[in-house]
Amino acid sequence: MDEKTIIAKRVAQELKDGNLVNLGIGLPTLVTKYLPAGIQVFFQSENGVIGMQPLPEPGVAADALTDAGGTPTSIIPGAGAFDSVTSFCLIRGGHLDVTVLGGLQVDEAGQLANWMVPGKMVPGMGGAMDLVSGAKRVIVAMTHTAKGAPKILKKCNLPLTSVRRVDLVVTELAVIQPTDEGLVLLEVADGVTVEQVVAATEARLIVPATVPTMQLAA
Amino acid sequence: MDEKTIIAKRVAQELKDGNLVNLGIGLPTLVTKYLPAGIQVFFQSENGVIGMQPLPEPGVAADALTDAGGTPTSIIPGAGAFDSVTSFCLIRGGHLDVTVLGGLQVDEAGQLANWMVPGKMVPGMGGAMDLVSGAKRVIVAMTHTAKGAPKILKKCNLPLTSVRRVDLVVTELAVIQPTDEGLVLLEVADGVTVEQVVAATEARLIVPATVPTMQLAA
Amino acid sequence: MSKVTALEQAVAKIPDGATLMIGGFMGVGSPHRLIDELVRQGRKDLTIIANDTARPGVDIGKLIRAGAVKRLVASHIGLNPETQKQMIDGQIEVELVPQGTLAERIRAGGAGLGGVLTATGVGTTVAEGKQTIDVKGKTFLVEEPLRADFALISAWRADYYGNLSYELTARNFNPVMALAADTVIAEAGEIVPVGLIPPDQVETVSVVVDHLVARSN
Amino acid sequence: MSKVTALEQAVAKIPDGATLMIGGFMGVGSPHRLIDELVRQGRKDLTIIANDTARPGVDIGKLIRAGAVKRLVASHIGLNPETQKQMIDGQIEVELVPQGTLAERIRAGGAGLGGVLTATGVGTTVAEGKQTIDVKGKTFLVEEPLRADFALISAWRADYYGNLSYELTARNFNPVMALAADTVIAEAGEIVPVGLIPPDQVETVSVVVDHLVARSN
Repeated sequence: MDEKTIIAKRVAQELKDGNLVNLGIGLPTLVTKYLPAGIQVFFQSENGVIGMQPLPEPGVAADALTDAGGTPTSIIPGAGAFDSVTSFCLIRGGHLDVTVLGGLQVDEAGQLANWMVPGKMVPGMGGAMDLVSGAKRVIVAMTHTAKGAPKILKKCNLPLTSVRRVDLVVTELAVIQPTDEGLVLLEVADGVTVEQVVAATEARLIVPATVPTMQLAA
Repeated sequence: MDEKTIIAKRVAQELKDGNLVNLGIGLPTLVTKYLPAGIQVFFQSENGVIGMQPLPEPGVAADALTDAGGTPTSIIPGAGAFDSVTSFCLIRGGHLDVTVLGGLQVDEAGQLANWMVPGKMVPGMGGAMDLVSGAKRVIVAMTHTAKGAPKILKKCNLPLTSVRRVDLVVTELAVIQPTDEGLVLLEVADGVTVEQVVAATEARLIVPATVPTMQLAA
Repeated sequence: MSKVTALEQAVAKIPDGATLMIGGFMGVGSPHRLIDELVRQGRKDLTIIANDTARPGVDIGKLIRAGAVKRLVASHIGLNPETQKQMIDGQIEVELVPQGTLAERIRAGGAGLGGVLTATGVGTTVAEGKQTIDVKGKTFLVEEPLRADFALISAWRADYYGNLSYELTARNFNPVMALAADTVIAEAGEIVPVGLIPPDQVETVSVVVDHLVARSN
Repeated sequence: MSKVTALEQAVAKIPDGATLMIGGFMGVGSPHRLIDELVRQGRKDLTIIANDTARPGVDIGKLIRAGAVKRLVASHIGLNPETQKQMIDGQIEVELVPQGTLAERIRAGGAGLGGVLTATGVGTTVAEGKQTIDVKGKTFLVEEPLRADFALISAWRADYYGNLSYELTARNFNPVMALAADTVIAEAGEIVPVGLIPPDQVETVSVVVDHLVARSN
């Protein structure tokens, strides 16, 4: 199983029946493929729709129905469309149960940086700052390291997305929960040791006596 | 011609082609009957519609289409409906060309009091405070006196509706324009002398050398 | 995932002393059945946030007449002398709020905003006791957000998920209140199969609605 | 009272140096014809307020490539490296605004509100140089309203008065921008007789629209 699949499958387990969920562009969108059976999750796309789902077949793309990256998408029966103002009322107002976002860095305070690398890459924050400020639960889905360098640091050195502490970090190596005491190692991936996770992490990890292995469907 | 008809006919002359206009409950609603020929005015009802007009015939009232007093109304082709938030975006945001409101008192500063008499009558301000704060032009349509007592005073002694200076006051006796210098007597009604208007007014009136007579259609 | 709930059960979730937002404007677009059931169940000490209290004994006026209301936040009570009398007699505490400010305060509560900056009310009795702030050289009142334990709203059509559409001036405060309460109970004139309301005509999205009651049995 | 205006004439009203709001989200729901005509007429020194600049050479990206933009207020330029390059090279001044804050600032400009109180951005670089205010013990940024000389928007259907309806995710910033500019120029896929758009499906009311251009000739 490749890195992205591990992350997407593990994140999918966090979604509950009836949840309103926003998925960031890129890795997080893979999550839709691995939803647990028998639950109904409503996906919001920040550009103005609840009930988004991937295009079911070729040839049915429409100019006026796309995801936040501009890619044609489709909707479930019972979907609702709205403008950008309403979209962010839902996001900022605490109506969103879960947001799943990519990350450049997360630190011991559980703070996330994911919107710019000064002087190099200035994509802008898009909806990320509102999503992190407003969602009931913020899950960061990212690779544990970038070109071998840890992304989970003592202190973020890139500009923060929000001062709000995120709720869960899922990587291909581990599941980590930011708490008042610091980052708690909740799970390690199959075949990965606690020592390997600690070695790939700059931040101090709180390691419980037993750390279970991620349980993923095949 | 009775007092109310004089006032309504004179106010109607202030409305221009294409204007968006809000009419307060009571006397101001009479204005719709006397619009100049050949102009199209869009009437907003604060409870959520632009394009309101009186019911054209008995038997076509609908529960879901009423004016701000709860009375069944009808709409022109090209009407638009919206919620209370949007209604007041239009009002507060300067999209309303004219509002015509009733008044309890107007003073030398051109300030209006029209929403309560402490201890006696507490109707509440409804939309009046937003209308006076936000409309491009505020016209007060009221009788010149109440039980013989002047309503145009040196200083309002009832709670103000807004500190904004209104643009025009139309009574059955006169048309008065609040300005930086004070209240200017623009017109007197047919058969009314300047002296009669001054006698019925507590506030100081600025009286130009010639004061024309209101010109009203029969 | 149907949200349809029996009238009695839905209203039984509301305890005495609760804060309720109730949609409607002079009774138009109010959840009449939910109001009647609140009265029937004898609920009391309620705080009501609504545009108005309609007319005596009508619509929200039924709650006033029943003595169920302890506190009222509204923009206009001019057409209900019973509310004015209870206010002057000290039976009901009434906070009068300019209508546009009321709409925005409810919106701020639902949109996660810290408050509303408005020029409406500056220099009037409405400004008493409130923070002001200068932005670009102009003074604005800081009006605080409003939220409620329950929103009782009325829609024209619903689907079973709870997507709602409204009709003309019966819309008024209903959509904004649906975003500003912990629990949303909607009364609908018609409940239709999921998928029947075109997405562009969904004005309240299903995810914010908790319980759905049909207007008639 | 038809608002229909020829494309060339409508766009000719926009002077060099003007501030424009342009609807759309990654090119979806943008006024493509108006943008093309701005480029054709060689407009320059524009300030653009928009969610994004789409992709290189596409939609608003055409204005970027043409060097027509002096200043940009947007939430996301990640999919247009040309915009990022012009920003880093100092050719365009870019103000990046969180998307929800951008929407609310435009809304405040159109709704006559003094600003937006939001927790989004508190403690980040977005907060630099901005007023904050405490409401009920929580700190919020005071974000100022945005207005423009012109709003260039795109609708699905219009009637001749200028009532507009939108379609799905092509709606995005169009309705809010229609309220926040001195002059509103709308491009519509279809212009239908007055009365054909049901009042409940009018999302932008005619009175705020100044000029109407058909999407195709």
